[in-house]
Amino acid sequence: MLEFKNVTKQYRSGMFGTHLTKAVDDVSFCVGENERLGLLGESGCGKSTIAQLAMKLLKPSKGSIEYNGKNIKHMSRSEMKNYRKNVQIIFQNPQQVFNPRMKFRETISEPVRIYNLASSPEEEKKIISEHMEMFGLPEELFDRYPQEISGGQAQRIAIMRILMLKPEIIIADEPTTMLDVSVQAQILELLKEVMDKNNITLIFVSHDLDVVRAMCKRIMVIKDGQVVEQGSVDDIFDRPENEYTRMLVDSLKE
Amino acid sequence: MKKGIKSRFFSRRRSLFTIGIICSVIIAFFTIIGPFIWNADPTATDYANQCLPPSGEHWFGTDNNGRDVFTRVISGAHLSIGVALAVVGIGAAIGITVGIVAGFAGGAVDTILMRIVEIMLSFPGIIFALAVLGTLGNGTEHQIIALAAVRWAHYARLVRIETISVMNSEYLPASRAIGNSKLRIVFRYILPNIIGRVIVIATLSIGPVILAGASLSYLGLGAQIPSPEWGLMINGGKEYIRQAPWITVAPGIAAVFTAFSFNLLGEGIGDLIDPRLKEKAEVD
Amino acid sequence: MSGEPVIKTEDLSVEFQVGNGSVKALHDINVSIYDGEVLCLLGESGSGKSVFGNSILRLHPDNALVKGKIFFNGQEITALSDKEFLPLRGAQLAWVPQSAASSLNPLKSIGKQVDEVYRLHVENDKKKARENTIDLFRLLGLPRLPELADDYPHELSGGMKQRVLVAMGTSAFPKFIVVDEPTKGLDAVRKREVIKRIGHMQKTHKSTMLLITHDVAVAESLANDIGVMYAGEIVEYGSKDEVLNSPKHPYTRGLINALPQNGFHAIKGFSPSASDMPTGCKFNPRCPECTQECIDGHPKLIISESEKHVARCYHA
Amino acid sequence: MAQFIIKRIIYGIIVIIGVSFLSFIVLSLAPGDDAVTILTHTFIGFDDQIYQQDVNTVTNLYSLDRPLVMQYGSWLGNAIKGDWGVSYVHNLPVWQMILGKIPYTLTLGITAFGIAFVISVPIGLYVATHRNGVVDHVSRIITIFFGSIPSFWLALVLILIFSVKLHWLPITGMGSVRHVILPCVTLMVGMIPSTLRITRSSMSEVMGQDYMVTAKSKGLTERQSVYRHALVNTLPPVITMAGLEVGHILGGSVIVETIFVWPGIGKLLYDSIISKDYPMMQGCIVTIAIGYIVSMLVVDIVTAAIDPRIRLGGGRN
Repeated sequence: MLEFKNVTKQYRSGMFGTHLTKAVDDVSFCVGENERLGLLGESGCGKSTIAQLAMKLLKPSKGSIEYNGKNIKHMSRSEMKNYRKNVQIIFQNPQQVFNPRMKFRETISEPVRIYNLASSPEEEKKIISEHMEMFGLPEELFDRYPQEISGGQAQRIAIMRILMLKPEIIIADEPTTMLDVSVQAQILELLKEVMDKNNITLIFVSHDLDVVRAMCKRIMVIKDGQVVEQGSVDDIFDRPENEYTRMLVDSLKE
Repeated sequence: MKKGIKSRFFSRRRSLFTIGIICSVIIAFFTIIGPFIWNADPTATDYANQCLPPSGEHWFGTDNNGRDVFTRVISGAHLSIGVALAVVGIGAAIGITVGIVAGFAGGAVDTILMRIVEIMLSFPGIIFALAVLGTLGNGTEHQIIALAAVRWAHYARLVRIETISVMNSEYLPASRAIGNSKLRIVFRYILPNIIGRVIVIATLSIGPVILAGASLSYLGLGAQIPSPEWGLMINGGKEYIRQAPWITVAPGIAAVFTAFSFNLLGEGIGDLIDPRLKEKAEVD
Repeated sequence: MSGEPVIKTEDLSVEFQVGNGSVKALHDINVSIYDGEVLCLLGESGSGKSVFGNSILRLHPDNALVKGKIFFNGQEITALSDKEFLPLRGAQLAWVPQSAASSLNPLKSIGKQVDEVYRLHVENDKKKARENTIDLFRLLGLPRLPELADDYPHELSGGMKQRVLVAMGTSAFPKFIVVDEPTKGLDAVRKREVIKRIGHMQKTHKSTMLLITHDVAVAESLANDIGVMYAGEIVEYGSKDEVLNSPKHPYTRGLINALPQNGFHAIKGFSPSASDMPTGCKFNPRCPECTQECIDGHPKLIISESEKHVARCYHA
Repeated sequence: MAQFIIKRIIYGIIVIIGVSFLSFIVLSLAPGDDAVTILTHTFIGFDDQIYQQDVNTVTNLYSLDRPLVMQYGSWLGNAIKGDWGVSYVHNLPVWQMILGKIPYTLTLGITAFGIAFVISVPIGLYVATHRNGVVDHVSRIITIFFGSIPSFWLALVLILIFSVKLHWLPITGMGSVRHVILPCVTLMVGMIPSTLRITRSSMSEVMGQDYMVTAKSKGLTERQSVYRHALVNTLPPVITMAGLEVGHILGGSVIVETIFVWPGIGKLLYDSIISKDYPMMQGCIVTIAIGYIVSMLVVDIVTAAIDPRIRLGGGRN
């Protein structure tokens, strides 16, 4: 479904703009139907950049990203809209991801309006309240601003909003790093349940091995923008070939 | 009860705003209702009682042409304030558009627009006014164009800074990811988050614009002789400063008081929306 | 567990004046930390653990009201005036802040900022101060010494900034250090690194430490005693092994089961915000073993010589 | 860092050229024929009859009939070589006259700014650390009041009080220090509000930062943590504002210099407006623009020197 072909993303910096840093260096992989792919690596290894490249929030310096065979760079407006509907992202800082001046009533109804999923206001209300119950969110959240709610609730709203679009792929960019342990468990449980019920493909970006092990079937280990190893969860945890992966896995077991 | 009123109106955050409102109401009274009460014709000359000192009958005395200074100041008020509000309105409209486009588009567009803004900012306003008034002829409409032509750059620069801070926020990429169109992002995400600051900037600039308008007229570039424009009156009274200082002083006080109340209003609004002033309890 | 405790608190509570109401952040905390030992306050955001750390060093904003007593080496420091308290802060009582990213002065080199503490409280000698700083950096495993000392905060990664703050806190060899969330926002590898270094530092200097964290792994590897905090109260208190291996309070059990390695069994509901606090036992809306008793009464937490491992719950 | 400065210099040059081109267009729009102006000023008296053929000879002499862009091109070519054209009125090279005037404007402007800076920065710092005290509210009201006074009116009032009524100070002219006082005070009053407001807001923002709590936790007294940590962080925005104010000195004092007959660039500009001396006006405008750009550049350099994040760019670790 989604394929990266030798994608590179580099930044110019330094005194005269001569110094090149490669955030993502010649990465290629593809994600099929209903797959659970984990991107594992230390902070600053470029895994978040890959997520943003896939969401077309960043443009690749080299290589291409294709969705169902079509390069997302040359997509027309309507194709792009469809791409946005099918490929959604969960960000790391739930509270900072919402417009501070917009009450949740509007933030939640935004996806419905953009993709006009509801023919009439009543239908829109129905969809929204359905989803609110499913996610256990109280109605009184509607009149709240992002700063007024907890991280856990904000992340739930983010996932609910995405689910309304019934996407094919969800990219989770370290969704639980900023959350407390117990809240993290709730969100991951919720995410797993949503994935299984609507058989959505997941690309899970994280630096936490336990979380990745619990959520994903296939894992790609990333170091300094390069994929150093790729394989199923068991291969990576029990029989790591690459010595960087071994170091990463051992440091967990200590 | 006292605590109620005190805290509601004069609490730390609201005091400037309240005083600003009170002064603005006074000005509004004089500007709108004033001309009906003191309805003597501000331009009619009456050589019988020239240069009378301020008295019960002529609060601000009379000028060298025997006209009642107080009436002229009142009728001049809606001229100066009207010009200022028009200039701020037009200038802000252009400035906000340019500022948002520059901040939102970034790259080459931003660089070009900002160079134009810098050119306008480093260009002495007086010259621009001269050229505009010179070619189009004097008069208040042209004075508005002359002032607005310079003022918009001031707003554009500040709005661009605010827009860029919104562009660098975390919720902006999220708004693009969910699929918002560019237009929707500008109106639903950028504008609501900068409008607070923009209102403060605009209100704080009304005072200076009034003064700029008065300076233009003072230099003979704005309104022309008979009209009761404050700058003109101050210039007119210059020669008589020894024997009839009130001719110059009175319109000046009116200009200062008007500018002062708009500045108070601007600072007051600034305090209201300033997040730092809200008491917070960091409970972690 | 010998002799006079370095830090002892009696019925410590903290309230914040907000608008015309007040928000209770901390209620009657009674703890004692003994010389050379580490008490770890384990709790989630909003539990008031950082508020406790701040109140020991009086770092609260001015709208905070601190009630109750805090003893440092037997002396009641809450009774001291600000002037009398000043010599203690930084010299005897040190603090390692939570958000490393914004807790360093961006315009000064990290070396200077750490030297400052040594020169203020130990000896105002530039060379000695810098030597002490470099030793501390080496102890904390920072690379590229000594040039790194002249670098600026924006040039360092999150983990490195965190270790600079730890160095800053310990450079005047204080008797007691409050370390607030040393591993927040760090990835697994850097977290392990910081934990190892803090443990090593604590053992070599035998410093008494209050460790504040939401991460059970940190508590497990560094703490002697653990106090689990929830909604401004200590709900369980005891030695590390007792609390982690045989937790008495349902919330502690929930916390441990929610860990990834224990299979992500989440606690249902959300932790209450300070403004709408539930009545009775604060955990009752989320507690699986909740009875009518829990809703009406408010269970006490009594730490005594005989009973070391206690929990604030009727069914403990 | 160097890349940052070079970019700023290039932008500065572009802006100066832009300003000169804009002023060229703007001045050509202004009423009146250049040739007539030259005739009236240099050759014959004001009210004498001007003959058409005289106008034509002058027009070809100064080649005034060429299209605008060509005229601008030749002006720019000469300007770069240092020849800014000749003043219609005084028949002296423009840049020579401007050079003569610059010291006057600078002495007036710099002293006024210096005093304003020395007054408003300490007050701003004090007020930011003692927020909402009496001093805070009083100083805010006064600064807002100072910001609402038109400079030309203030000048007249000062003259009225100190010269007309009290005879302490001379109204116009040059020479002793007493001549400088009134124009200086007028300018200074205009500069205090912006500097004080920026100092106050920048300082109070810095006081709210986390590293100030860290400073407190190190055992520094209130005073020590302000001097060692807060001050340096407050400087960048204050310096930027100072740069803006200095930048406006050259252009801003047209009115004050006119009223107090102070022979600076402002007065020169005003006189050239009245006598439609276009080359001189063009020269003054470009000088003022250069002054503005140079002060902006100095601000960028000083800010980069203070703030390592700009100076060093990305991190090495």
